Amino acid sequence: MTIEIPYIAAVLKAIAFPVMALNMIPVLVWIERRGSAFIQNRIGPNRANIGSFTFLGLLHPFADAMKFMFKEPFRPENAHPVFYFLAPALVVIPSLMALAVIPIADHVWVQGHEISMSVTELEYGIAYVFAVASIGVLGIAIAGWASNNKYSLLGGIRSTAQMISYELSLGLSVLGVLLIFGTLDLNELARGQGALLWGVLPKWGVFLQPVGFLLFVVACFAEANRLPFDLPEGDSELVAGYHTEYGGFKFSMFFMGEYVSMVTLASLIATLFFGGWQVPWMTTTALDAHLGELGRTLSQIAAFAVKIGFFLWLFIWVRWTLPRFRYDQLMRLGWKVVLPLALVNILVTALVLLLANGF
Amino acid sequence: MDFKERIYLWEIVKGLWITLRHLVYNLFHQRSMPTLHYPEEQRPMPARYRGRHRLTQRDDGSLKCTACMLCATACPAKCIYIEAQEGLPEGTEKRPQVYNIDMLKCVYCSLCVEACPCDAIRMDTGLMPPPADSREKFIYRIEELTKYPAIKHPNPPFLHRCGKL
Amino acid sequence: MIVSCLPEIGYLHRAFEKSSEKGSYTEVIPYTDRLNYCSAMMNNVGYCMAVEKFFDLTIPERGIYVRMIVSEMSRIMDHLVCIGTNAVDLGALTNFWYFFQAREELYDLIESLCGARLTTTYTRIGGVMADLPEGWAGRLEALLAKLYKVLEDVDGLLTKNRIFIDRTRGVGGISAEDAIGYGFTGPCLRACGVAHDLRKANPYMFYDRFQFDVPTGERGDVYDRYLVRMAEMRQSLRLLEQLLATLPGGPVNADNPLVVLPPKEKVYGSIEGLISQFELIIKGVQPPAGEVYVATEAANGELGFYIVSDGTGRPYRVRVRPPCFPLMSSMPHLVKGQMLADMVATLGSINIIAGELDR
Amino acid sequence: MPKLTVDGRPVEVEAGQTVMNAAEKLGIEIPRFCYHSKLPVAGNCRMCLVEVEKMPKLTTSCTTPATEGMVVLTKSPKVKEGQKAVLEYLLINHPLDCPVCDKAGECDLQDQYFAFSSTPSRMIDQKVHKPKRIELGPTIKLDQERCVLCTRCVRFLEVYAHDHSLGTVNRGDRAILTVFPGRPLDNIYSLNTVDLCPVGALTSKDFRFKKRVWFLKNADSVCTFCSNQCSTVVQHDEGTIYRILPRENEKVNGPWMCDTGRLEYRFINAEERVKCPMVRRDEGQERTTWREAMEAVGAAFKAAGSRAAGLASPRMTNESLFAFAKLFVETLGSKLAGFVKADAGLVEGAPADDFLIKADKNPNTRGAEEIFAAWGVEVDGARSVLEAAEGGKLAALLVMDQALLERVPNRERWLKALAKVKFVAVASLAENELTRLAHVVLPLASWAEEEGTYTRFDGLVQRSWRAVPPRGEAKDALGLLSQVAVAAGKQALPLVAEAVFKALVAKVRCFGSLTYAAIGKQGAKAGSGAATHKVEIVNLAKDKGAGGAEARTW
Repeated sequence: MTIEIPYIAAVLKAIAFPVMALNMIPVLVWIERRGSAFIQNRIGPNRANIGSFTFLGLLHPFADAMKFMFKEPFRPENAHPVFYFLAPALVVIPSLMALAVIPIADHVWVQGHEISMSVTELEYGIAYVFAVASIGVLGIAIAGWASNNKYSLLGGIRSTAQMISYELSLGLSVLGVLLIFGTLDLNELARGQGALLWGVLPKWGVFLQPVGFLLFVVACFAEANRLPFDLPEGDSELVAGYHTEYGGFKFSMFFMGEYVSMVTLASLIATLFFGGWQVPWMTTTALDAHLGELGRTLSQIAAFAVKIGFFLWLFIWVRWTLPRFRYDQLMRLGWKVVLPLALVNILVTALVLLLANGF
Repeated sequence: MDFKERIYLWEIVKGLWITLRHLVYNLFHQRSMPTLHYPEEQRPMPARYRGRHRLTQRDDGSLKCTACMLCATACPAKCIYIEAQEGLPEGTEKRPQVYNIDMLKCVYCSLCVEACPCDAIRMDTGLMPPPADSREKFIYRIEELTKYPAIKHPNPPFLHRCGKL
Repeated sequence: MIVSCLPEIGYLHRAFEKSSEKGSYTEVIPYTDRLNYCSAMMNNVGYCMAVEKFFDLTIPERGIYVRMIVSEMSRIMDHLVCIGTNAVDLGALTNFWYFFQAREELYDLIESLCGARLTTTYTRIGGVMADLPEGWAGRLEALLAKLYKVLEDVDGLLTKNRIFIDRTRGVGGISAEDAIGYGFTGPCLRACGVAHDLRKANPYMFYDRFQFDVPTGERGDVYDRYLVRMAEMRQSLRLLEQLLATLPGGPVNADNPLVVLPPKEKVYGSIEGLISQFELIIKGVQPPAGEVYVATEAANGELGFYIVSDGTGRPYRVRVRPPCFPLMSSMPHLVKGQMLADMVATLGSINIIAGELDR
Repeated sequence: MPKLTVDGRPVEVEAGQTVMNAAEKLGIEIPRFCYHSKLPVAGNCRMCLVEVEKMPKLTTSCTTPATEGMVVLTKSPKVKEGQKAVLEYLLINHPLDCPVCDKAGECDLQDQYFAFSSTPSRMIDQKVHKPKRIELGPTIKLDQERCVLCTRCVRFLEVYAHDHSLGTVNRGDRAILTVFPGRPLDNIYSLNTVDLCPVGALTSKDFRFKKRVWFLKNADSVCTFCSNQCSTVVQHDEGTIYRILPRENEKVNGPWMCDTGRLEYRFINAEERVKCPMVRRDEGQERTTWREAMEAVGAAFKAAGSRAAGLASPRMTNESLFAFAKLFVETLGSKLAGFVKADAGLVEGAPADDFLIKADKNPNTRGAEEIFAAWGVEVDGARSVLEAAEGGKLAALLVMDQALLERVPNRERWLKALAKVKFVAVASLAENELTRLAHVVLPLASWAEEEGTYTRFDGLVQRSWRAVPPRGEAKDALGLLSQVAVAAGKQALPLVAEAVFKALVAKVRCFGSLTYAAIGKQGAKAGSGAATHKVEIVNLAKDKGAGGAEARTW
């Protein structure tokens, strides 16, 4: 019995992508800690070592992971016996699922089969991402409620309201891009951005939709619960909010969920507004001609990595620069600024497209 | 708030620029960062550092302390306990039999050093008292108090009162 | 929304005032370190000035200069902590590190001056524990330039940042009348627009000889307090520059053998010195019977020491007028009708130091 | 009666008084070293210099008689200069001994230098060195360097102790205080010289280096070593007594005290004291709790009924004696009670002199006799107790003092008699023959650990304050007696000394209408009414010292 190539590829991708995403977490944690340290004139963690090698402190996240795993999995006395354990999974699984449709390079051909460089390719990819990502909020809300702690509950409620508010803006702010490229498929979107704009600039979403880009980034920060929008945690007000009562591996799952959704959102920004896997000024065909298929794919993956790397760094960088919003201010920003702007943006985009393409 | 402040972005970018500047500077000047790699690297204690107490000794090894109790009197924490005894025939008339400092009570104010009329107690070891696992171990007796040398020996008595140290 | 608020104080009550009656006048000095431990030097200075008032002591010029230098340094250190921690409460951690690094360097100077960082016990009745060490003034001068830069950095990160302004403007505000009614002093009063500064209003030491301004705010809210503190640090730096430029030579301790311990070489070398040492340690300084009140402008406001002497070597009564207490008592007024997150900002901005609040 | 002005203030003094006395009358302080109000004037320290108008030079106020119209200045610049010069002169050769000197803290030289001079040293030469740490006798060490040659000690010994062993020899900076070779200073009053010494030249061997004087706390008390009852100050710190000093009381001892009385505190600090109750079991005495001990005592006394007896001690306070008598006469209804006063023969042989030491070594014999008489206890109650014991008629006996056997010549008879008693409880400070014989030993507080009054042989009632808390589980006599009453199923006795004293005054007529306030620190005699109850003061009227001390004028 021969198993067909596409199936093998699907299985491999389904394993490799989440593993890759999860493996980014320690690196991100390391960047977060060392980066913040250097921003703050500190050295940051650099003590964990194997033998006498500290690998610039890279071992700390691993040491932390080990520690998390060996902690006692306890439940506070009055926490809900089921949902308390369910909530972390509800956070981490959707954020991993959302990654499934992110393409990291153009299609490759293996023995005559066209294989996409994402776990799966969906025509409605972006809608899938939003749909799945919004399940994550359930996890946080449940975590807040199931902990049976007023701070956690407040954190959970805040988080729910915040996510709902910004998910709207998140969706609306990308509509412009989607209008322009006329597709929901992320791979198609990336491919569409390979052309040149006025012969100079890459035809990236950010140049076509600068306002949409800004709004999207803001909404991303809010979605990821990162400063300046980290109100669900708000350590000075809510003593860590929804995960106050969590420790050990369950806590690390929230942690992973946050970082994986950062990766997802960074990939989304890159894909929607920065051409995804596109190497600027080099189309797939051109690269194929010069580097061969493997070289082309690798350079596209590299380009994609650089792009999401930058946005991940932006998440971290902003966190160590800005103060936190107040809850009402966050809501005001979401409903009164971001949302109307996104709507106007869509309107203007649609009008321009209408005018340009004729009725 | 003017427009630049109103739209958030301008100031955010400015802030990002400031943090980036620090990051880049620190990346390339890691040695100039204020952090010390503590156990390997230790901060040189200033000459006036009020560290662990030390009972000074004469050249023959006998304590300079005469158990006059001025330190115990001046101590705001009352952490010094002294018992006197008759001195040796060749030495001073009086000497301490017991000289205990309860490091858990001590507030490191150095009033004892200031009170001492014999230059017998100093806080110039540049050391902090190490942790211990029982209260008794924090009561330093004569043996512990004469164990460590000064960071700068000989350290002229209280020269810093006139600014020379 | 905060409907009502009840400050509960006393968790750091150490019976400072009662303990002071137990020992000699000199033995109180280490206790004063523990009042406002962020600016211990100023407490030392204030207390010693109060005791000296009993004797009509003339402190040599250099002694007063040294006291002013350490006071202004302490003011800067205190404001650095206040603003730094306030910013942390608002989620901006980096400012805290910048400020604390500057504070550390100031502490290094304090440490080389008196041998301890926090619990200074530096002043003595009739002068100070020790003159400035060699090269100390130069080190401080070099540090001043650095401090300006740090202030600039934090200024850049916070002052015009809209998120920060949103979080602080109009938050925890109080009118000038109410502030005076509550007994506000210091930066919190000046933030309401009342230019009351004991250094100007009732010049002590040599504050009338130097140029400095009293910065004021308008609305008395968290933002104005922040601005006033930032401006005050600059004024303190200005004062320090002038002080260092005109630092005279000479002794630092008053020439009064009934109050000031004799120099150590006299104690070791002459019976007269030895007797004075014994008398002063056994009996302590013995102010004439009476009562004094001396108020100084500490970092947080008017720090007053009211001392009753019965003519013996022990204070009959020591009463501290802590700047924090009226500030804390106004908390319900300040936060009523505001949001929970504002509580954090307000509490941070009035700089409650529990050591001083509870005494 | 010359009238003069001192520092501009007029004052009138009796003829023969000095300028110093005149200033003292006005409350003006003049520094001095050699002058002491109870000693002959020497005028050798020159510290008390004052300026007298029309006198060319400063003059010593302690030797200058006050005369009519004198104008004296004690604080003029000239006087101050003179004082500074004298102090500087005294300090030239004074060793740097404050750290090792026991006097530091109560040293006249320190205090007066600080108060009247505090100018820095100008001495650049080597100081003159003299012998130090000289054993002057069994009680005192001498440091000749510290001595300022005021000769107070010499004068005291000559005048009061009739002892000429101390003296100064040589001149100038070689002058020293010393004793004759081979003739140590061995006098029962020698420690008074330590008090008198304005510097630390003479130090008490007993107190030497034990404690710094500024840590000591004072409690006014009364010496219980003999019936002279010197007023004392008990100096203690943290529950330990360090020394006993005389307290000035014109009616009793002036400012003096004998060495024996000063050293009497040591048994109070002693480790051998009985610290917890003990019960005799088969194999000897065992430690026990108060509850258990009192159960045994109570059972015995309940069973004994009127066959219970008690022996008090003339060392007890009036209040305790009163409570004791009340316990036996009123509460227990036993007529068999008394106190054991020192036997006449013993008193005859005891050391005594014409100054402060009396032969009767019990402080409160008179008080005991008065109180017991008021309760109708026969004066020789102890003999009845002894006889009853010998006859085996006693079922329970409470002895309030372990020193009982020290006061009787017929010890063997007492021991034999007590062995026949069914149950003996001894309230005791230390263990001895008597406690070994007891069925129950109860720890008793010492005189320094309880409050109360004592009646001196001449009727003077003096108060003593509690200095230190009782050692271990010891109880003061009032508390102990009350416990006995409760254990015997009777009502508790009052525990507060002042309340007991009020009841005492009401019951015992010879106390007149005394109150604690009236007694005060100097003691008081009951009014003439007290004399109506005539009590023969055993053997003391014959004591040759009794009249002598009274007759002496200070």
